[in-house]
Amino acid sequence: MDGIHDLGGKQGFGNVELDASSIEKRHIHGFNERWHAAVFTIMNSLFAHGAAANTDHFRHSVERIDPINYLSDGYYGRWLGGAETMLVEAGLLTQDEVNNRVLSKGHKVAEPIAARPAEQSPTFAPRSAAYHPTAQREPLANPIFAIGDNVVAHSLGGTGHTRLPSYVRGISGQIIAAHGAWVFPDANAHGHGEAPKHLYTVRYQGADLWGPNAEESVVLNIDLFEPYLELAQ
Amino acid sequence: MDGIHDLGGKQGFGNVELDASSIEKRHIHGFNERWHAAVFTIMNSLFAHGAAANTDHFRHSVERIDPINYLSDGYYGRWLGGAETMLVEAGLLTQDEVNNRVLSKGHKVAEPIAARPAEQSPTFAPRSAAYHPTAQREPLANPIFAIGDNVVAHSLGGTGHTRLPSYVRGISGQIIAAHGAWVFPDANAHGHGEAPKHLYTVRYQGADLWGPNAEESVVLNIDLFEPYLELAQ
Amino acid sequence: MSEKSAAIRAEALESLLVEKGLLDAARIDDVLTLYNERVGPMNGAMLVAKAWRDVEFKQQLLADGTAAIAQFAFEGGQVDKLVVVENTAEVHNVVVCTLCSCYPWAVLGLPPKWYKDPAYRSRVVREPRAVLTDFGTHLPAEQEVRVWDSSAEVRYMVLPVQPKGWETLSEDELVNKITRDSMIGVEVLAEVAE
Amino acid sequence: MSEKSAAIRAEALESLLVEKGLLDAARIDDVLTLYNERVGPMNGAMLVAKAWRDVEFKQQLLADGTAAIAQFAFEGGQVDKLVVVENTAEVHNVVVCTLCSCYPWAVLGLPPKWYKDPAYRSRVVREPRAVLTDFGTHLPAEQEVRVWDSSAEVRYMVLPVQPKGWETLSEDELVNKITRDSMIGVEVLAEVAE
Repeated sequence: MDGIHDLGGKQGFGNVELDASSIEKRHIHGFNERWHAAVFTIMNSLFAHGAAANTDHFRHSVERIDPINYLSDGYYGRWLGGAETMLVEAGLLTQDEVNNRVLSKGHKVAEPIAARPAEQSPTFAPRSAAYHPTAQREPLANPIFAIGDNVVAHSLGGTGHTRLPSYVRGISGQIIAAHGAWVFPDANAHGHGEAPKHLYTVRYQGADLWGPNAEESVVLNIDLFEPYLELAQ
Repeated sequence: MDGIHDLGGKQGFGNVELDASSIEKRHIHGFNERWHAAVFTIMNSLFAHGAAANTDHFRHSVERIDPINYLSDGYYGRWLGGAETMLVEAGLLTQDEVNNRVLSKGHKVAEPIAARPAEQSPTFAPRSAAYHPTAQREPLANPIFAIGDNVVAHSLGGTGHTRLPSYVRGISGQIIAAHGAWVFPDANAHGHGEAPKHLYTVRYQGADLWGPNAEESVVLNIDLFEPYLELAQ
Repeated sequence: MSEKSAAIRAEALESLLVEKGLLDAARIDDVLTLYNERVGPMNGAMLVAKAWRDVEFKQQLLADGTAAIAQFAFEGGQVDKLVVVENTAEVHNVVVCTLCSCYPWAVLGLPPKWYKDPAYRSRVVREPRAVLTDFGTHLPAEQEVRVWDSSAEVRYMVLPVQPKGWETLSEDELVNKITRDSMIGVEVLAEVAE
Repeated sequence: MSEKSAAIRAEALESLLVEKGLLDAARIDDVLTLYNERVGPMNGAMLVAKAWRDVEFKQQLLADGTAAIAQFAFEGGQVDKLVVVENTAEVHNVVVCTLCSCYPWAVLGLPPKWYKDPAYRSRVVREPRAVLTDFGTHLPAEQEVRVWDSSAEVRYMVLPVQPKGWETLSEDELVNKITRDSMIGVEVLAEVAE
């Protein structure tokens, strides 16, 4: 979907706010807040209990958050919104249960919650018995493109999950790496199977992406799935 | 700029919320709130006192509002943010004056205000003595394109005001009307003069814009300035 | 920022500007009077009614909307050039401004809230048929939908199809029946069962 | 939603899930321990230090990062395939995920807040040189900037240039000096005057 999450190249978001590690140039790591870890663990439980069928399914739940919340809630707030959506859609919790518990914890009534656009909950096939340590798969076909090919990416349209950001669409780039076949997020997020597709790294020149005012000598590399691509004319 | 205001084709904003006039199918018009009219009048005063040099300059001040505020503040809230920016940038008010007065009116301290990205306030030439009832001007050159031409629009880049939305960029469309020469917003918003350019209506097919899942039999007409366009190959 | 917060903030700015002599508060009343009383969709409805009754005026309105409305000296601004687009059995037109909220104030008054909100502006260029169903408007699949995105200073107004049974109504009677939404293009006028 | 609101909302969801047997609260402590103690940028720093001292390991790391790190059995996930990109005098690499916040957890730990915020994600693909100045990093105009947008399951880590004067340091000493930001690519390591 062409959602608020597709931030690449957008303007008006101000300067980067550095964290202590960046400012003090030393290793500070781990969770800043216990509730961040709680959300992280809740997210793990979504997978354990089948509310999230896979990572692509979960990522799409985050993309579906109301745009204002997406920009306001922070990273773990967005995960929380996605988790609520998946738990309610899976029937493990009702929205009333969540809202009532939130109120009983002293939350303001008027606080906006993650929106849950009505979506037909897809049906996911049981996970394959085969153990897959990664999302890489045996290819179903030979790759169409080769390193050195000039390609252009186009949106597949629709309202679903995709990993093709808008800022590279319609621009000519060059394939610089081929990674074999990988689970295709556009299918996997919606219960249409893993449908493995070849994955390539495509290199774009900054001036092609951003026009005459682009910074000098900048290239952009991005990993794109074969169905997004066609040979440049 | 590729800002949050460039909403055409974005997904995830939910359904349209009808007003009473739409629901009751009768004429209800005018301002819903007195403060909307106050903001409207303040906006007029910006032009009277030179804080807003022209409509394009004012529109850009609204585009520069912080993205969360842009989505949250509503139409007159956005105008208010733009007006504050222009008054402060013109030196007619200081930010402290505005903030202190807001606090004295009982506003919460924590309330976010319209962001004012640092921008060098452009210098605008005094308005032409000639009376121009509209933004149409005598052309400085003959039109490059004609009705029936197939064209593609590309971003001019940069961070300034533009009237080329992202959703039509890189897509082939056909010119269906020519409107003569008009004040060029990309220049006029930034003190670079009126720089009149030819304006065309360009027609796009829905399927070209939105891919295989586009609604059937939809066309999109949009008015685009000549510098955005080149002949389609 | 909530409506309440914005109202307070507007009041703050208003009081500051009045004190500094940059704003005459009486002008706010003038603006209220102008848009509450004289500038509104009744102006566009009058044009539509006239076009339905006077074929010569209709031709002029469609050929050069700016010239056709000059005689009425509408107030309200925002119409440097007016283009009127005609709905027919084959074509349905609908108007938007995706980049801000451009709207033909002089003939339709101030735009409705939904016209300015992200939902309408984002969706109607991509899925106009779906958006129109939010308004209860269902178009036949074979009717072409033409969306007009008002990205420059040209302003668009839709000339709706006159419903069957309205031919005998006077122009004055029509003005109250021709809705704002039908002239934006999100509604198809129909005789309402009474 | 403010941080405070989100914290309350998270607490509500946690208590509900624990009651329903869908969440074991002890697992939250496990997650805290894992990412606060064992998974963090010290893992990536160890790889960089080793690469600087062992040319054969460096070649392996650059040729096939996934295989090169297999021996360390890092925990933390998010690295189906690791690609390590080398900074040189001619090329500076910087990593982002514009669509969400993909990050090589296993070698760098949890991503910093700024990596996940809209400012970094929106800007670094368009004006990486300007963004790097927010970090105090100024690149020579003649050095090519390569931005890597992690849009699939391949994860990227930058192998920074070893500053002059660090050649005599041990791998253990280096681990504390090689910053997280240098492995994301927003910082160029330099000997700090002490």
